Amino acid sequence: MEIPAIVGAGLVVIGVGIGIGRIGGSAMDAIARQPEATNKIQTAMLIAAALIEGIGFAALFAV
Amino acid sequence: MVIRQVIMQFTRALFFLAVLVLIQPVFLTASEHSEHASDSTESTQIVYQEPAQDGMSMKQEIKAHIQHHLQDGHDFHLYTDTETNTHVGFPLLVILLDDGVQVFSSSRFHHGESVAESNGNFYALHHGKVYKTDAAGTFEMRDGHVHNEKPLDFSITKNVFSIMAFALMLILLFTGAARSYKKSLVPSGSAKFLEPLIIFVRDEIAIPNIGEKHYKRFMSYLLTVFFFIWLVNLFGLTPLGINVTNSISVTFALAVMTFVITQFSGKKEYWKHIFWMPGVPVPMKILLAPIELLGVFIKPFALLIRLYANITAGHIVLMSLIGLMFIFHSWIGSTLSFGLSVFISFIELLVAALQAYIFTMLTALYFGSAVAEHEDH
Amino acid sequence: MSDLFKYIVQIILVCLVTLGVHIMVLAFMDKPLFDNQIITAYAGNVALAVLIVMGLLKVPETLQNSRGFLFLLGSFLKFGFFFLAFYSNFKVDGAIQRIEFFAFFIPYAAALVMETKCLIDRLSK
Amino acid sequence: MEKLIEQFSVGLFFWQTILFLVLVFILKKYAWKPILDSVSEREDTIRESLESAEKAKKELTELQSKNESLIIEAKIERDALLKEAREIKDKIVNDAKGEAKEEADKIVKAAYAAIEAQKSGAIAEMKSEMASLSISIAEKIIRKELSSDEQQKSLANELVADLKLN
Repeated sequence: MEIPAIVGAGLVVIGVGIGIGRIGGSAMDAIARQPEATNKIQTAMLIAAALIEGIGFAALFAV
Repeated sequence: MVIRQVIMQFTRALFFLAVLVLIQPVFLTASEHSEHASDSTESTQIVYQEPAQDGMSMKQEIKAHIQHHLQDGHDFHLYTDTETNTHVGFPLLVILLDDGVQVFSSSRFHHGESVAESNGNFYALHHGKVYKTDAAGTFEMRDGHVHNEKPLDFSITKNVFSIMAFALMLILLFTGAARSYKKSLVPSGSAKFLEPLIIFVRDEIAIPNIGEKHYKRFMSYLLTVFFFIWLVNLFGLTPLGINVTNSISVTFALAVMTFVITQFSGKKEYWKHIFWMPGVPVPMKILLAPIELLGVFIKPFALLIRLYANITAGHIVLMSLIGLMFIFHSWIGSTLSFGLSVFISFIELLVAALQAYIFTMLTALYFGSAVAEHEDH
Repeated sequence: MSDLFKYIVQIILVCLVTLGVHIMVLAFMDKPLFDNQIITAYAGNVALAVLIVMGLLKVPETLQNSRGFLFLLGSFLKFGFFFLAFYSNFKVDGAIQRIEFFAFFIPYAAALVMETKCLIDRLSK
Repeated sequence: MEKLIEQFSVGLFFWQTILFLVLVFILKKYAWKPILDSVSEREDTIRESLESAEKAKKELTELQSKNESLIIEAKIERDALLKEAREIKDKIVNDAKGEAKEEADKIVKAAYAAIEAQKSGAIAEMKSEMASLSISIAEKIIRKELSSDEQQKSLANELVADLKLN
C-alpha cells in the first residue's frame, strides 16, 4: 500500500504546529517570569517560529 | 511649485477614486458572482471566441473567481458586469521578446477573448499567460497543459503597474515626510506618523540584529523592504484586486536581493562559519560545510515562500468565506460566514504588518550574521 | 605564485585520480568508457576550478572579505557551464540518465572539494 | 513545487527587481537619508542638551557642597583663630603678671637695699653724731668732773663699750 505524499506533508505540518505552539507557550512563560525582557523574548520567539515555519512550507510545497 | 500642486491634487483625486472603489465591493461581490470562466473547459483544441459556459455551479464559479483574483493579468481588470458582459478596467502594455520586441496594448486580447496580432505574429491568452498561436488562436492541449510556444513576456502586467503605483506612492509619501524636516527638526504632517515607524525599523529591527557598528549601510534597503511589503499587503486586502506579494516572482525578487546583499557583505568570519565551522572537531566540520552551504540558499527560499504562502493563504481563506455567503442559502449561515470574514479581515490586517516585519527582521538577521565580526557563542 | 602553482597541481592530480577511478568503475560496469562528454566535463571543471582558485588568490585587498562571494559566483559559473555545454545534450533523449548525471557531477564534486579546501586555507590565514 | 515554478513569471521578476532597486535608490537619496539624518541630529541635540543640563546640575551641587565646605572650613579657622587669640591673651597676661611681679620684686629689693643703705648711713651718721655728742658730753664731763684720772678712764671705757655694742 502506498501512502500519498500529502500525508507526509500533513504530518510535517502537525509537527510544525506543535513546535510553534511550544515556542509560543514557552515564550509566554518566559514573559510572565521576566516581563522586563519581553522585547528580547518576542524577537527570539519570532525568529524561531519563522525558521520552523519555513520547514512547514518546504514540506507543503514539496508535495 | 505649480507642478507640485498639480501632483498633490492628482494624488488626492487618485485617493478619492481608490476609496470609492474600495467601498464598492461591498455591493459588488453580490453582482460579481457570475464571472465568466471559460478557462475551465478542457478539450484537446479550444478556441477562445467560445462563449462563457452557462450552468456552471456556484462552487465552481467561486473557485474560478478566487483563481482569477490570485492571478496576475495583462489588463487592469476591476470587475465584470456579466449582464452586459462589459469589463471595467483599463488595458496595459504588452511587451514580448519574440521575433524582436513586440509592443502592443492588451486591449487587443479583449480580456482573453480574442487573438492579438503584432507584426504578423499571433498571440493568445490562456490562464493569464501569453502563448504564440496561429491566426485562429488554436491551443495545442496535451494532458491538461498547453504546449504552444511561450514568448518571453516582459509586459507591464497588472502587478507591474501596481508596483509602479506603489513605488510612486512611497516616493511621494516619504519625500514629503523628508521635506518637513527641512523646516525644523520636529516632525510635522505625515512625518509625525511615519517617524515612529522608521525609528521602529531602526531601533527594533536593524540595531539589535545587525549591531550598532554596521547597521547604517543596510538601513535604506530594510526601510524600503518594510514599507513596500506593508503597503503592498495592505492594498492586497482592498477589493481592488491588487495582489503583488502573493505572486511568487515578486517575493522571489525580494529574496534574491536579500540573498545577494547578504553574500556580498559577508565578512571573513561569515564564510569561515559556513565552510570551516570554528570550534568543532574536523569530521563535524566536513559534515557541517554542505549543510551550512545549503542553509545559505534555504534561508532566502524560506523567506520568499513564507511571504508568498501567508498572503496567498490569507486571500484564499478570505475569499472562500466571502464565497460561502452565497453558497449558504440560509440567513444563519451567511451571517455567520459574514462575521467570520470580517474577523479574518482583521487578522489579515495584522498579518500584513506582521509579514512585513518578519521579512524585514529576518533580512536584518541574515545581514547581521554576514557582518558579525566575532563569534558570540 | 608557488601557492597558486601548488593548488593547481593538486586540483589536476585529484581530478586525474578521480577520472581514473571513474573510468575503472565504468569499465567494471561494462559501460562505454569515454561517452557522455566525460573528458569535456573533467577538462571544463578543472579549468573553471583553476580560474576560481586564481580569483581567490589574486583578489585585491579591498575585496578580501568577499572571497566567499567569489566562490559562490564560481559555482554559478559552473552551473552556466553545465547548462550551456551539457544540459541540452543530456536532455536529447528526454531525461537525464544516472550515468549522464554522474559524468558531470563527479568531476564537479571533485573540483568543488578542492576549491573549498583552497577557500578554507585562505580563510584560516 | 511544480505549481510554484509554473506560476513564476520572468517578466514580473525582472520588473520587480528593476523597480525595487530604483525605489531603493530614490528613497535612499530623497527620503531615508534626510529623515534618518534629521532624526539622529535631533537625538544628538536632545542628548547633548540633556547631558549639558545634567552637567550644569552637577556643577551646581558641586558648587553648593564647595560653599558648604568653605563655610565649615572658615568656621574651623575662626575657632582656631579665636583659640589662638585666647591663648596669646592668656600668655600675655601671664607674662605681664610675671614681669610685673619680677619688677615689683626688683623694686622691693631695690627699696630694701636703699633702706638698708640709708639705715647704715643713718647709723653711721648717728654713730658719728653720737661720737661727737659723746665727745661733747665727754668734754663737758671732763671739764666739769674730770677730777680723777681713774674716773675718767672708766668712763671713757664704758662709753666706748657702749658705742662698740652699737
